[in-house]
Amino acid sequence: MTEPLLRVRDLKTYFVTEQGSGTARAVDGVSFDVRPGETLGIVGESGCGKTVTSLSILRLIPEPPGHIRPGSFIEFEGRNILTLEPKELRAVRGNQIAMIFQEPMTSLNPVFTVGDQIAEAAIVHQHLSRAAARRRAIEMLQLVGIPDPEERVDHYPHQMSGGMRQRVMIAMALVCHPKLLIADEPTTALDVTIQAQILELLERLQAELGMAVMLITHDLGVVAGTADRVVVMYAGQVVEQAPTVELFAHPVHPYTEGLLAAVPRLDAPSLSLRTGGRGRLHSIPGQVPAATAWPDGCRFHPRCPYAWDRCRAEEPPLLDASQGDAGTHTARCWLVTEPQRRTRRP
Amino acid sequence: MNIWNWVALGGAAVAALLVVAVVRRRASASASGRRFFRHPTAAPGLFVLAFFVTVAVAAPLVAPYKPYQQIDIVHLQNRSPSTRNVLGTDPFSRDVWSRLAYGARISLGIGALAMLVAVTIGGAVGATAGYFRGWMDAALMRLVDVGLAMPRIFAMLVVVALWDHIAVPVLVLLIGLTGWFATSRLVRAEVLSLRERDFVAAARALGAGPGRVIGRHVLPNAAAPIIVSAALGIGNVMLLEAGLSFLGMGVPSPAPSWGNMIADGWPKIAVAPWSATFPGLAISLVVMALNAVGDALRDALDPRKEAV
Amino acid sequence: MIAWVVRRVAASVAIIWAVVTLTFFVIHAARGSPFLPEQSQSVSPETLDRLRRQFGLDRSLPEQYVLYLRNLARGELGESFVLRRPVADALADAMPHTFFLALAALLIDFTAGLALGIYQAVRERSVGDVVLGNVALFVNSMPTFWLGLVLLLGFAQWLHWFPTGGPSDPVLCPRVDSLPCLLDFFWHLTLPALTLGLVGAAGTARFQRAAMLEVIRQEYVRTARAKGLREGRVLLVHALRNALLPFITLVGLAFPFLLTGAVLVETVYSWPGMGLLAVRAILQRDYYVVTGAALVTSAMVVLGSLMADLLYAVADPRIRVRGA
Amino acid sequence: MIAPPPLVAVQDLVKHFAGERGWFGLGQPRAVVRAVDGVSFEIPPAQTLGLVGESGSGKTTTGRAILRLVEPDRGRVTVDGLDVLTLGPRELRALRRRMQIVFQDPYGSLNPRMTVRQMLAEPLAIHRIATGPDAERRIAALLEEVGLDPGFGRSYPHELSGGQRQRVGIARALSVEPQFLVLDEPVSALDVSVQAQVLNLLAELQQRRRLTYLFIAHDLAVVKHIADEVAVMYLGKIVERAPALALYAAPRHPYTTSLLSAVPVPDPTAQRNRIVLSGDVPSPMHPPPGCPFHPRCPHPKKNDRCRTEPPALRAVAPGQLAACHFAEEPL
Repeated sequence: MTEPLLRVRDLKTYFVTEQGSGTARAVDGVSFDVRPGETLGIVGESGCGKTVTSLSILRLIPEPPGHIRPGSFIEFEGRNILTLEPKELRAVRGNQIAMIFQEPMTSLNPVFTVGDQIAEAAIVHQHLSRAAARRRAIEMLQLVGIPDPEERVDHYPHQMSGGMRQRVMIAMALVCHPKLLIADEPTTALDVTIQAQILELLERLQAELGMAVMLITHDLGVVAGTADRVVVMYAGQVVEQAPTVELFAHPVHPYTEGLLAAVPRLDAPSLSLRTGGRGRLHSIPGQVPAATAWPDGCRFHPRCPYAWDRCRAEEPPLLDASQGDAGTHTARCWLVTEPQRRTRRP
Repeated sequence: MNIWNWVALGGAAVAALLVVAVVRRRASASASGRRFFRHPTAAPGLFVLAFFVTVAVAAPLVAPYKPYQQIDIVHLQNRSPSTRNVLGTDPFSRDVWSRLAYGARISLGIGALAMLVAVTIGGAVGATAGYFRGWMDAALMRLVDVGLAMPRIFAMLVVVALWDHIAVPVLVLLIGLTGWFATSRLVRAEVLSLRERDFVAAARALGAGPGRVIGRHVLPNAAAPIIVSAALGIGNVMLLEAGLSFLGMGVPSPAPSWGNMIADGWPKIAVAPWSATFPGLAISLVVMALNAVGDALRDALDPRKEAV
Repeated sequence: MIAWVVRRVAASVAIIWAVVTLTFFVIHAARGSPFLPEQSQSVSPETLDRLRRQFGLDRSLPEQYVLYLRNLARGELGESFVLRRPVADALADAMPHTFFLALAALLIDFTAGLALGIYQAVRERSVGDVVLGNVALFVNSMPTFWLGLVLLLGFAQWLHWFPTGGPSDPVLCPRVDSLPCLLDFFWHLTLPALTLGLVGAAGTARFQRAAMLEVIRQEYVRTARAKGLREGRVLLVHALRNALLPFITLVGLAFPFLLTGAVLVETVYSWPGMGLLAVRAILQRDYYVVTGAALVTSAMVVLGSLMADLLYAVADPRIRVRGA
Repeated sequence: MIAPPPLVAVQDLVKHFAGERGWFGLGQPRAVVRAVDGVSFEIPPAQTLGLVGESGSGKTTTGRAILRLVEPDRGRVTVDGLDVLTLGPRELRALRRRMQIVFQDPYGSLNPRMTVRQMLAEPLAIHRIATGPDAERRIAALLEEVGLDPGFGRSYPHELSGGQRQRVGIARALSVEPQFLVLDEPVSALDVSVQAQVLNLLAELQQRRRLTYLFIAHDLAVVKHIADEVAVMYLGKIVERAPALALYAAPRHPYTTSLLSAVPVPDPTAQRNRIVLSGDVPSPMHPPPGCPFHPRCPHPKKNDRCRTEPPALRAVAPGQLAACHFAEEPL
């Protein structure tokens, strides 16, 4: 097994809410690895902490109100990012780890040309001259499939469509050939046909540049088509982690199971909801609790169809549920130790 | 100043403290109320306002003299502050503190009432223009452009010239009538964005007429910026009134407005600086308090912070 | 873009015309007339009639208005009754004074205001921010003329560092025609400019702090940090460029503010500018000086907002480059 | 069997938005956005038409124009036999009892300054349906019907979760007991687990109250589960309309085919033959001549005719209409 590129251990990022009415434990003890060249999917619904996790990796959490708790550990190529000096941290940001965001419109600076914004990282990290950086920006625009790059390089973000802007974001992120690209919901704001373009572009660039990708999304379909491994998050924690095929075939955690069943699918025969009870979509009852008040015990137990006393009292650790190599499939659920209880479905 | 004046003054301070305490207790029940008091200047600002309002209301109790009373025109001009005249006397041998207390009635009253006029007109015009758009919007906004094109004090000076001696209610009305332009722009912008919101579409879809849509759905949501601008606007009106009175074209003498007092004290500022400085300090304090409260209100009523 | 400018200029002219018309009728409707006996006791009724005829005041108001507009079209602003000279000349004498006063005040206002606002935003919630914030709040709440009085009292009457008023020393420097006299002029300018500038700077600082804080929270600032830029570059290049856009609007609004302030500050410091001229003219019902002053002030205000709009269009690529 | 007459019929609906106007807002508009450009469909009682399209396709404007929340420029809309577009204000308000709308953003569609109870009481008051204790009973019943505890009546929107807000939005639409509901992306802003809850609720309500739905969505997978018939919009025009089963089994328009293939399938082992369309959706201000889809069309037979001659929406199979010159030879 190769040495991981990024190791996140027991990451805790808390936010102090208004007038000390509580601490939001947005990310609460998250651990996972990203290996060189792989695509890791991080899946979860809004409020599960997936975006805070990704921002924590580059220490982009606004402080205050947020802070990364001592004891957290984010190791990139053997160095703990959380203890780096500002100068060392800057040498990692945008250079070795790059990031793209959900809203390409608001993530691009409206008063600079896209060329200037792409070139900037190359000037800062690789000390290119302005002219060389501009040539580099044009190359990058070409690489991400923007037509007429020579002309587009002098355009402003507002002159481009949503899909184009996301391509610019990608060009900006990849200008220094980072080893890890963190993509936070890169296609959520885009239409389906544009989403397909961007996903294909990311796939091609990953193959060409050999970087690792951390893809954060709420869309299980996107993960299924792109990720090698998947981490499922719920209530600030990792609840399940497995290779993609394995996870979709044998979900262990009831949350993963419920999520998979709740997605309306194109490839399934129509449930024809309107014929009444027969064709109901599966849904998970209730809603995600607030980050200031996670439930005791297993955080999913109030919504879980299998929950029993132990789930209410005792918080499960990540347990090994692998069928093959040990540690490849883990789940934060007592069902791993008592699988027979899964049958007793209410 | 006798002992009873001091007691009354102490009472005013206590009353103001009580007001702040009660408001704080009430406000802590809501998130926006807590946001209001999180501003470090909100509570002191509120105190200053409550104090001056109390002093204005209780002026006969806290002031040892009548505001026009010339105590001793021969011997008691330009007296420096003493136990008898805490803030000294002015060139006409009137007690500065007494005039300040009575002047609070006029200055604060003009500020509040003129702003009420301005906000009412500005709100109505802005809501009409923003909601109905089209030619009505175009016409009203051109009017506003004209209104904003002349500096307000200059416009006021020209209008005030219509009268020899201007009565205070007329002055209030005039300040209000020349002060609604900016408010109407603000309200219009707010209404324009609100009318595109889905809850307004929902109300229309449910069969609500324009009156109900504006009254129940648009204006309550535009209230926050209106209230904030009103709080800041009272301060502006007070400054304007002071300026006009200073030029001798505002509140007619000898009525004790704070602007008048500065004007009265100005010629003797080298000998008796107190008679012009204390009223100016009072204006600055009250306007500062209004600004502080306005700032805190802006944060407290910000709908963007309501979501979480 | 050119069509837009042409339309804006046309609209501006229309606004100025409206202001002039309003002023014309209001001041004519005002009580009292320019040759009231109590102002000029030596004037006999016959002379009064002659004067009225001479200035066309015996005609009906609409007639006078048409006449005034016709003269205006030829560039004539009429004659001042009180000063007995063309209004244009009187304005031409007063305007440079107001211009230099406003320019100096603007300089103080914008440099100090911007620097403070940016400093406060970058050091949000630090001791410096809180102290400066409260000082700015207080200064911004003072009546301009009262600050003028206080400065006058302190620096001129007690400390004697600065003169107590007027544009120059009437004996040594009746005209600004030598270097010492230029220095004398600046010496006289300092206090009035400081009065106007300080109040303005306090407002600018408060505005700019809010604008900067708003921008710092934007996602593109996070993007800039994610690129590995130094914090200084993030704030002073990525954030500031955007935070200066709303400031441009403030530049446009500065004109009415300065003119308003100037009316009072000029009175306090006996500074012979537009404000002083206008106030005296209104008190004396000097019709054409009042309308002339209204014309000039509204033109300056309208010009200010026009300039701000143009500047905005140049500075903001979203307006400059109309794209997809 | 004779098909029942449609409850909702839309004929040749057109809505163009004027661009910026010159001369202080009084002059002629400069550019025109052809948001809805000749849309026609019918919905039989108690059935659901799914209206699918990407952003800028005009689907939302279509829904709002039918309810006259935006005034359409041309066309004919009948709801239960009443001609909606010719009604005066008073009659229109009366008709509002029969047709309602549920919005996409459950936060933006609720007045932040009103409690849930006030929001539900308002339509009852407008249409004089109920007042006093009677209104309270109705409000409680409505909340229960959409799966909320009546205690939520005292809540303000910001105190509710996304799913709860959307339930309030549905309850508000139901308060006037309409026959026809425009559902404008009702589940797009919701998380997957909550989305399923709301879809189930909508299905139940349709059953119980015999509601007719116009279900507007960009997510073809969601539409598949709730619609009887599906219409696909592109640049203000319907390019394909068919019974749901037929459309998903055998799409005839290349745009529908591409759209279907672009939807990510949550199955890593599934065969992926994604058709990735090149380029962006053209601006509705300057739609391309001929077939609006031709610049992006992946059809191998695309020719000059596609570039010049706009294809008509025509029947290509029983009940299936497509606007493509090559609909007989689908991708």
